[in-house]
Amino acid sequence: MRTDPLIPMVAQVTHIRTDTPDVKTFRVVGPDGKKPFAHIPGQCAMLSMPGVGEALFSITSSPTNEEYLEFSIKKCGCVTSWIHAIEPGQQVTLRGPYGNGFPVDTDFAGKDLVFIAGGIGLAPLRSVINYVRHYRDRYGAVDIVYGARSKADLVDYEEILQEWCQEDGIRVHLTIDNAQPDWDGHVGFVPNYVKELGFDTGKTVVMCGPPVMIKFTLAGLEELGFRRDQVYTTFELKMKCALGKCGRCNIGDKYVCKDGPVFRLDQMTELPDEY
Amino acid sequence: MQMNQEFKPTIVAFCCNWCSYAGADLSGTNRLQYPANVKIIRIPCSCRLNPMFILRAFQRGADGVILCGCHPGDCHYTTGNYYARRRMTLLFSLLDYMGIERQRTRVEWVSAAEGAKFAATMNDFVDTITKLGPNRRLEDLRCKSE
Amino acid sequence: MQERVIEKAAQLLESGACARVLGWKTGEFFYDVTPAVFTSAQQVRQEMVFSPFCGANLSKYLIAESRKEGKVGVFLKPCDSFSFVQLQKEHRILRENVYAVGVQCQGMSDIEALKALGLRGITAVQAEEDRLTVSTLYGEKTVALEEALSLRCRSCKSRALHDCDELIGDQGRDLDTDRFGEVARLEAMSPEERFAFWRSQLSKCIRCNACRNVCPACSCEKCVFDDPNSGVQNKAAADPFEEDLFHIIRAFHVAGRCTDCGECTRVCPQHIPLHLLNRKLIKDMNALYGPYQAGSDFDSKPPMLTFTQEDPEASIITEGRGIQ
Amino acid sequence: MQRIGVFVCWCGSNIAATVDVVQVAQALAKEPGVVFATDYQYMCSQAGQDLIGAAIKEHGLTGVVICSCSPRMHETTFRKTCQKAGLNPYMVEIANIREHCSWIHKDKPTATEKAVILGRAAIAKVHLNAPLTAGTSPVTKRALVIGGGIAGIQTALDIADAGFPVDIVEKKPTIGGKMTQIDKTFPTLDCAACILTPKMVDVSQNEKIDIISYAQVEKVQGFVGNFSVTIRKKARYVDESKCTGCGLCTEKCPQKKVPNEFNLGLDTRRAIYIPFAQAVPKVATIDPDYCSMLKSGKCGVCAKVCAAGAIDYKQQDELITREYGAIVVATGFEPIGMDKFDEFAYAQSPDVVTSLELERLMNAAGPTGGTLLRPSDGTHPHTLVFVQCVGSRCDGGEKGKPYCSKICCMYTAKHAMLIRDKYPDTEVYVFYIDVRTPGKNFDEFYRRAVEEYGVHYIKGMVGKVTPQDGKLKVQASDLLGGRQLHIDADMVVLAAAIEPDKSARPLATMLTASMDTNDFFTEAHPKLRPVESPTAGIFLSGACQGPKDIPETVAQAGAAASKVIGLLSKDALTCNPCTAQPDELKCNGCSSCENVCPYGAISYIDKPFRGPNRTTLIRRVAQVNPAVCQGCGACTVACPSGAMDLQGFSNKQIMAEVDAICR
Amino acid sequence: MKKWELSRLQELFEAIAAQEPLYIPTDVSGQPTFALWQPGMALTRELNTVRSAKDLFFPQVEELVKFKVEGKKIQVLDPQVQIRDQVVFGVRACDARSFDILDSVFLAEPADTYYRDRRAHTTVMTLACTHPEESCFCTSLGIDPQAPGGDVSCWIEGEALYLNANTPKGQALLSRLPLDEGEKPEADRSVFDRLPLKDLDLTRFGEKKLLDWFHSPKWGELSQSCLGCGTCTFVCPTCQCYDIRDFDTGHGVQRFRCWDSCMYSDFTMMAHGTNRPTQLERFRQRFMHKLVYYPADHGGQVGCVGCGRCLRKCPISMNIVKVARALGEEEV
Repeated sequence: MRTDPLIPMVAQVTHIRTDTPDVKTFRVVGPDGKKPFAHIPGQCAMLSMPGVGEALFSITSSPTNEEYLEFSIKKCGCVTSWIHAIEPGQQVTLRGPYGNGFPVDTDFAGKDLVFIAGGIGLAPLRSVINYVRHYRDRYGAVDIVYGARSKADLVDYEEILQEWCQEDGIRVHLTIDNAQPDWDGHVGFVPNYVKELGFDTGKTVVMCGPPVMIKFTLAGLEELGFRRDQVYTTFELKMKCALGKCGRCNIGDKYVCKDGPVFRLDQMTELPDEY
Repeated sequence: MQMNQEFKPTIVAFCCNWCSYAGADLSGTNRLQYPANVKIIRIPCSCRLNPMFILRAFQRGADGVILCGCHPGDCHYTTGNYYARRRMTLLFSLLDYMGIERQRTRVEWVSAAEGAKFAATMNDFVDTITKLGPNRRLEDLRCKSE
Repeated sequence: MQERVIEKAAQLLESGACARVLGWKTGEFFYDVTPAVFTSAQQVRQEMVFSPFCGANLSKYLIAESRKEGKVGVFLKPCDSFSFVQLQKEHRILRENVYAVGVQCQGMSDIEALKALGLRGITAVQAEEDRLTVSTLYGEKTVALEEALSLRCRSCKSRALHDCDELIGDQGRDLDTDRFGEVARLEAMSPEERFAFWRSQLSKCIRCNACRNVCPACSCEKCVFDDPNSGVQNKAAADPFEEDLFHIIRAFHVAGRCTDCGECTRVCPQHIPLHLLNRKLIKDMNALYGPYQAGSDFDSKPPMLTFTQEDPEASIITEGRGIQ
Repeated sequence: MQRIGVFVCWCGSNIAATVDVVQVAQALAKEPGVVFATDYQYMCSQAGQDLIGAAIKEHGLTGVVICSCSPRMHETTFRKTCQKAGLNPYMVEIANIREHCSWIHKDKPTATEKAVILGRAAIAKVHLNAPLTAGTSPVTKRALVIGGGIAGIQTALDIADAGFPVDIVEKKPTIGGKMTQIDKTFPTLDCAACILTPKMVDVSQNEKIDIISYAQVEKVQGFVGNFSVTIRKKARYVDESKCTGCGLCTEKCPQKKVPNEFNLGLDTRRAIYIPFAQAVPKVATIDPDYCSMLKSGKCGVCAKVCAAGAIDYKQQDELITREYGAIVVATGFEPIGMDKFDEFAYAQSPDVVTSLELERLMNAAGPTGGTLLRPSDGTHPHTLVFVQCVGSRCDGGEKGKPYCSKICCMYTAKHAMLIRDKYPDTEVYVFYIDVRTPGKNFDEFYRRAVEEYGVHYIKGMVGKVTPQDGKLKVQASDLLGGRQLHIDADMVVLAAAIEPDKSARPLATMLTASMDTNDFFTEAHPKLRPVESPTAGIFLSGACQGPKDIPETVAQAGAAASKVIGLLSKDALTCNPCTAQPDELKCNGCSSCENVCPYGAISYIDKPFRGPNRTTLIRRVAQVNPAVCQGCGACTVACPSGAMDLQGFSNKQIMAEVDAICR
Repeated sequence: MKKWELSRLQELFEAIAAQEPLYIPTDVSGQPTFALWQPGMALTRELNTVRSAKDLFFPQVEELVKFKVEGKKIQVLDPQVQIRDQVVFGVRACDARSFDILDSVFLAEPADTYYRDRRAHTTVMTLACTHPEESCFCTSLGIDPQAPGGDVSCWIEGEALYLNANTPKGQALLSRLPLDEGEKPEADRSVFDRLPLKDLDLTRFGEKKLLDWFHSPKWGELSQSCLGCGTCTFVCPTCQCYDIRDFDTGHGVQRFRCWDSCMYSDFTMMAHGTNRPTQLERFRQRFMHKLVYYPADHGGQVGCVGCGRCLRKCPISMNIVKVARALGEEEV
């Protein structure tokens, strides 16, 4: 059997959790029933169904999870629609991990962290958040700002309530776009909420969400006095090889799949804004 | 396909719902035999047949493709088969021009009452294709069974 | 001619009659002329060109250009004007936003024709009367203009300009060239020979889509071959079948709409005579359903969108009786 | 990914005898997406349907494949079954393993293999099915009956009786049809006019019925429940509302030499005429081919004598467009022309007549006042020869028709009997191939003709009739006697085959109703839906669907009426959801689809679309009216970009079937 | 240096082909292309092939892996790609340089094994140019068309073919061939000085900031008539973008890669849109990549080898030379 980075392994979906009407979280193990490979928070993997297609997803489980990988996937295209229709026991193919991941053991070490996520943007951050929770003593205070269109669209809501909110030193700030009857939390868009919360400018920000959210949140953070080199984000572009060869995710002299998907925002100012 | 095996062509018959599919039903009701190589796909009208479907069938391993529809003038939708007739005539002519065996494609008008004609047509078509041998000029090697 | 075209373009822009003008722009050499949108008279006078190498059919650009703000001027050669009419017939061009200037044409030259004469390293061409003086890295040579004529212009169907607001040069007439001779020659071959011919030609295809993207009839918002939902999307011919499929379906999709402008063959980097597929369909349609020239008028119904009760049966092909 | 259930029907032994149903179910269970597969003796039975319903619920099925008989048979049944179980009815696909498999193959392994492949194709298709919801369209509560013969009359009366307005379009100046020309009816021998004319009067007096006579259907648009029909009412040059039917004009008109079509040209009428005394509407009509006023502007006698001032030489054809919910075709029949039957000397001798002409010659209102006289010399005929099956049951069908005209045997028996009854001095010979008398009291009637009335029935065909010395030399064979016969007859009566009225073919095209090769309208189902055309909303009444005698015609007319009443009593109809749908993002707006749509279901709108970089592009895109679209799919192939697709038969669905079959 | 009589070229081919499959540029259906040599097959008289020599290592379509899917189970099957030793003759200096550029992409870790194996198994015999086309501009990229490189450099001078091994692989090949010794006479290089594009400078795009080039107003004008076809990409020796697609054969799934073009509208299309929505962005991407991005990442090496194929084949005659000139004007 030829071995090539483009040839995937077979993996199995063992558990499927429905998070929101269009997001499900899939638990994946290797053919031996064990975790397929180790990864760094923020890295991605290529999942595929032969005949349907291959797509890149960020790994949402923490590296500290020794049993399986998790992927939170929003239904939007061909591959994701297929994945949303499968049942536990379904095999898929998997290759990875890809990308640089977050600098959890370097830049983030000892820092106060602010995680800002919108919608499915929580998926790549969940891996870091749980990693940070696991090595709690290595990091300072943690704030999590998370917003979605409605309460039903909050991904990992149970985990947020049951675990994150219960932990000392972690402050969770949830918000939804519009008021609804069974919601007594904050209402409003994430960028405004961030400004309202007004974080200390010594903190390091990790951000992921739709482009509009990133754009306005960044503006808000700069208003608060944050520098771009304090803000990290992760990108999603069309990818085929994830090895920096097929050319799709090329922006400027960078390949998002290999040089990213995590970028510090000051690095991005040198790049064409084709993301 | 092994050499020592008798060649059993794969035939796709597109039948319009109103005449030819009913004709095929009648042929069944009357227990008129024709080879099992013929598989029928029901389409509402002969004018639903996209040339793409014919090429697709050849790609996927069909050795012959036949379109059956209502007789001209009898189309359930009045005019469908007239369009089908033009389309198929031109498509077949183009395929012939490209050197694809012209006998691999056929159009036959079969009414709901012509169960016997349906069976006879299929017998003849299967016979023609069997003599012609496997489709080699419009095949996709990837789709051939190992 | 060149002066009149440039002057007209400049005038259209200067007078404000047009916001932009579609024409051809000089290149690095004399022959690599690029279609371009000019927005100022100054730009026109500096960069615009109208030479025997302005073969590109500009009509397809009007699909997008006629939808932009302001009026667009365009220069159309006779064969381009057929496409212009055909595209209007298909509601693709907003005529009220177009000012069409017909340019009479005596046939366009083609660098490939010069190369076919064995000329290499061609650095300049001087046109005078009916001769071309070709300078190459390896010396100079004079050839008759006719020898440099583009392949498609050798079997030109018509020099009549259709639906133009203004003409530069005289109105031309339909020509009686042997347009279908090559098709007939292929038809006369045995099926095996035809199959070998088309295989040898289509196997050269690299699926660059130049033929499709240049074709005024292939102006779909989304081509079925690019559409992941069509079920036939493909990007490269992974099998000889897919080479055939693309060209058969393309020929079929433009049947009755193809004006025989010959752009497909002109742009094919592999010199596949793609026009022979389209011409076959045109020849058949003419023979079976009566003469029809796409883009020659606004009223006639394309043969694939109409019928008569007396149309011949497909069996004329499948039983080998042939098209009379 | 669908969750598909596969249900393989045995159809008793119809399928199970040739197809290993268990093996089919097992093989299909392995297909992707199949979560349940089973077989059962009769899937269409209540128990079978319950089984399907239970499986849908238990396994959460999103798609169902039934391997059974033709979808033309039970597709609707199974759709309803699934709908009851909460599944969208369009998530069902049928693999036809009976008509297309078990019934045509003998070898069990072969048939089983094919059944599996057909099942796979259905599974592949159902994977791509999408739930469809049928829309509704309103029903115009008015019916149109085309043809005012006994069939049309009966249908109209029955529909009107149920309270729905009806229009009858009749191409002749009067309703009544062929029955008005008939003298007596078999087997009761009662007078045709006596039973028909009261019905005609009923029609004219019924407030719900509007007779549009001397008119023809010109254009039909729309679809079931919503037809729009344009009727050309020909100018009769007489104001119908003013004409009292007094008939004075028809007596005063100087043009007397017009062949009288009512009497089949056996006598003449005037250029202005009322076809017969009991005509409905009883209104005069000017024959423009003969009227000198209309032809040369000279005359005007009728206008002068008309006290009501009803004559209007300037009258124009009138186009009436009306909306209808249902259309009944009752265009009836005509005897075939005799021009191809030279051997019977029809053209040479006036004494060779068709049976319908004989009806007129025996009718009290006919040209001879009911006395049977030879047309040539007005003498009393002594020897009559009846020739049966003239143009009926002709093999090859070049000269005549391949079918049996059904009514000839009985009316010939009637004619023979009446003649022998009235003129016992005559000898009557009937040459026949077979005498066919199925029907209540029919055979008794025929036997009476032979036994009581002494009609000579001879099995055999007449070879030649030669007019000679005022006689008709009839050369015939007696098959049972094995001899040649030579009869000197005074009259020869030809039982001409009947064929559909000539107006039927163009009408069928307008109605998009199908016809058989003989131009009889095709019924939706020969046994189960005999009075409906396959085209929804078009119903068949009388001989336009096939040869019929009067009682059958009346029965069918009533049946058609009841179907129409059933339709018109609905307030809205469910549309076929398998209609074409354009993907606006791919639509070029090129009008190819519109050009090929037979229903005019496609229109275009200019619509704004989001372009790149926050721009807005206005594009012309196609729109399909789902109530008008009938789902033929012509547009889907005409569309070069594949923007137009057909729901229920989408490109991808059909290609999936192709893939599955060719695998 | 080795020598072979030109008149006996077929014999040389025969000798090579007897050992390993040999590819030479020849005319197939009228078009010069690299094809497997068969007895009697002659070298094309054209300067260069329509498609570049990259096909030999990076074919337009290539099967990567097979899958078998049954129920919920997936099996990964070996594509059984057979890569054997082979020789390619007649590669021009420009194409030979393109291999370096392709190597920098495909051999970068993690290496593409399909490409790597083909490279490793191929002995490249280059052929020096003597009769350039007007569209040639390799010299302006520092390529010497008379010193074409590869494993073996070849020259045709007079009636002889001269061969010189540059690598051990090349030496091994030449040692297996019955070649004569000989010294190549000095070639006439004057024609290269007459090349119209000899003064073109494509290497100075590193001088300015990447974003300055990116935001040049020239892009709109340059891209306005681009048809968005893939001709330039597909004939380009250095374009290496690819797509990975699955094909369901009915018996299994073939995963293959095929050339793709950044000029295509669906290149970066995702379910919710594309980051290069118009032809301007796509057009810019292609030329920016060759002139700016690639050099920025590869020590100034330009992603173009000056073969001139795009000049000859673009349907609307837009090409890298015109782009560079236009951007250059901007700079001034």
